[in-house]
Amino acid sequence: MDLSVPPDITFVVLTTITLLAAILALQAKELIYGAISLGISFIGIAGFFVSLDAPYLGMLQIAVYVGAVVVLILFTIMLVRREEADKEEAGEGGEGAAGLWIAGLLAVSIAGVAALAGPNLPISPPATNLPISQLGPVLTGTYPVPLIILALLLSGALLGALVLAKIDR
Amino acid sequence: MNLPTTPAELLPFIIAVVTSHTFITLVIFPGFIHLTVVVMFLTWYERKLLARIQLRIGPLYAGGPGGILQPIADGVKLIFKEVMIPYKADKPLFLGIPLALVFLGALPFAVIPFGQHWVIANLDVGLVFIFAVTSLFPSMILIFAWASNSKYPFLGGLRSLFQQVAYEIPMWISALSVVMLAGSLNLVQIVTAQQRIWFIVPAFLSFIVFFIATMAELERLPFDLPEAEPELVAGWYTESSGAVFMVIFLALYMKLYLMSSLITVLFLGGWWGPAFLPQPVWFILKALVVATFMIIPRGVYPRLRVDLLIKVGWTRLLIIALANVFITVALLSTGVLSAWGL
Amino acid sequence: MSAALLGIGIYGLSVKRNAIRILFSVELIVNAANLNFIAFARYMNPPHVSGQVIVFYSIAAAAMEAAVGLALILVAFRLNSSIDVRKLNKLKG
Amino acid sequence: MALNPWLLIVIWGVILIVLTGPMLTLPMFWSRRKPDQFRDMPFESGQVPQGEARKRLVMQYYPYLLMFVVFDVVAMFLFAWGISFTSIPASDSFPVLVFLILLGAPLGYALKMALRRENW
Repeated sequence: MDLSVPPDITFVVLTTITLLAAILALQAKELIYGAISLGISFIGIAGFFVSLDAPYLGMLQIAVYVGAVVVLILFTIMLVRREEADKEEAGEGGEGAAGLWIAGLLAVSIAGVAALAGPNLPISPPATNLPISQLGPVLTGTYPVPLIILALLLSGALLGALVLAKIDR
Repeated sequence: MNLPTTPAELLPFIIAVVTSHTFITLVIFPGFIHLTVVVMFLTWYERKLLARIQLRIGPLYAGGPGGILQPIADGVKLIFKEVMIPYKADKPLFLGIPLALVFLGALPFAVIPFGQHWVIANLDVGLVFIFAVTSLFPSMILIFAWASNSKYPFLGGLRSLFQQVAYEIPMWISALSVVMLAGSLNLVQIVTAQQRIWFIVPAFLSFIVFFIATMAELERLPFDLPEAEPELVAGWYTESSGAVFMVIFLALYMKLYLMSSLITVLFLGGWWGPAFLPQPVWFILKALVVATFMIIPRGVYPRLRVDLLIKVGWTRLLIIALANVFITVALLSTGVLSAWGL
Repeated sequence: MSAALLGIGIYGLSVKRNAIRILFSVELIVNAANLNFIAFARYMNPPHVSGQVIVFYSIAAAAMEAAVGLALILVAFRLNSSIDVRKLNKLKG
Repeated sequence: MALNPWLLIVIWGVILIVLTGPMLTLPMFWSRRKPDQFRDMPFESGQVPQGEARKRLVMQYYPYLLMFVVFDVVAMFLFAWGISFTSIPASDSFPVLVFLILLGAPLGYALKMALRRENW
C-alpha cells in the first residue's frame, strides 16, 4: 500500500499552520490567545524539524518552548494582567504600515535570494538518515567547550532572572 | 497493494485494510478500543478498590459482577446532563481544552510497546516524545483554569501547574539512568534490553523517584493538592459539568494508565514474563499492578501542604535524581552490571 | 517559509507596543533561524549533524532569553505598572 | 508494509480526534443553550461570587518556574548524552559532569532564594 505522504503536502500543511499561528500570535486580541497560538506555531516548527530528519530536536522544541517557555509566558501574562494590558494597542496606523513594509521587503528579498540560490544547492537523497545517537558524541566530543559555556549561560540566566524578579524590601 | 480503482475492488481493499496489522494496532489492540476499555475498567477499579480499603462495597447495581458496568452508566448519565458554562467564561477554550487533554493523554500510547509487535509507531525518540507530549499538560490545565473564570479552578490550576512543573524534572532525570542503561530512547529497544534483568534492579533509586514524581504528576493522593476537596472543591475542574467533566475524567484516567504503562516499560521489563501468557497480557497485568499501587495511597494518606510539596519536589527528588545519574555512571563505568549484558 | 516567519517576527518587533508581544516576535525570529540551520544541515551533502547541535544550543539560549526577558518585563511592570514599551522610555523608573 | 512511524502517529492523532471529538460536540446539541444568569454563576459554595476571578497572581512560586525552564533544557541535554553514554569514550563524558557540577551552584542559590518566603 503506497501511503507515504509526499513531502510537498507535509510542507504546505506545516507552513500554513505555522504562519497562521504566528500571525495570530501577534494579532490576537487577548494575550492568552496570543500565547496559545505561539505555542501552536512552535509545534508547527517542531513538525518541520521532524520532517527534516531531526526528530530529537523537534521533541526538544516542543518540550522546551511549548512546555516551558509558553508556561512562563502564560504565567507572566497573568502576573502583569491589567485591564489596559489586554486592550489591543491603539494608534498603530502609520507605524503599522511602515513595519509591514519593512518586514515585507526583507522577507521578499530573502526569499528572492533563496529562490535564486536554491536550484544550485546540492540536494542530498533523503535515504541518508541522521541517527539520533550521533547527536550525543558530537555534542560532547566535538563541542565540549560550548557545553561548558552553555552551563555558565544557564547559570547566569537563572541567577539574573532570580535577582531581577526579587522584590527588594 | 494498490488503491482501488473500480467499485469491484473496493470490498477486497477494505477487507485487506481492516485485517492489516497496522489497522489492528491502531484501532483494536493497543489502539482505541483497548484504551477505552481499560480506562473505563480503571475508573470502576479505583472506586471498588477504595471502597474495599474503607470497608465499603462500592459500585454494585449497574450490572455485571460487582457492578462492573458502572462506567457505562456513568458515561451515559454524564453525556445527557446539561453542560454548564460559567458566566463570562471563555467558551472556545472551556470546551476545547478538555478535548485537547484527552488527545494529549491518548497520543503517547502510539509509542508504548504492549508486545514485541504490538506497538503503533516504533519511534526512535519514543521516550522523549512522551515527555514532550506530557509536558503540555500544565499549560493546558492553567489555560482551562483561566478560561472557566472562577476562583476555585484558578487556584487549583495554579497549584497543579507548580506541582507538575516541580515533579517533571526529577521524573525526566530519573528516567535518564534507564536511558543510559539501555542506550536508546526507543521504547521497544528499552524493553528488549530488559530481557535478562528488569531495570528496577540496577536503577532502583530512580524507580522510587520516578514513581513518586509520577504520583505527583497525576495529582493523586498524597499529592492531590490541586483538587483538595475541603479547600478547593474539585480544583481546576470545579466548573466542569456533564460531558465536559466526563471528558476531563477520561483524560485523567488515560494519564494514569499512560504513566503506569510507562513505569512498566521503563522499569518492570515491559512485556517480558513467563511464556504461558501472551506478551500483551503480561504488560497489561503489570500496568494494572502499578496502577493499584498508585490508587492505594488515596485511601490511606492525608495530603501535604502546597509549599512543602513543591519544596520536596525540588530539593529532595531533584537532588536524588541527579545523584542517581552519577551512581549510574559509576555502575556502568566500573562494569558491575556487565553480568547482565549491560 | 523561514523568511516569512522572520518577516512576521520583524513586523511584530517594529510595531507592537506590548512588551510580551515583542518577546513573541523575538522568539519567532530565533525559530526562523533555527529552521534554516536544520534545513541546511539536512540538505548538506552528506547530511551533517553539526547544524542540529547548533540549534540545540540556540534553543537553550532562546529559552534563557525568554526567562530573563520575562523577568525584565515583570520588573518593568512592577516599577511602572505598564508593559507598554513606549511608556518605558524614561531611564528613571 | 512499513509506514513511517511519524505518519502512523499522525493517523493515530486523527483517529483520536475523530472518535473523541463527538464526546463533547454531540452533547452540545441537546444541552440547554439559553443563558441563565444564576445557573451559570461560578461555583463558590453557594455564595454570590464577588470581584474578578482572574486575579493577578502571587509571585511566590515564580523562581520555581524559572528553575523549570532551566532544568528542562538541562534534562534534554542530558538525554542526548545519556543515549550514547556506553558508546563514547569516558573522557567525552567529562564535560557533561563538569556541566552538571557547574549548574549545582545556581541550583543551590535558586533553592535558597525560593525557600525564603519573604523575598517574593
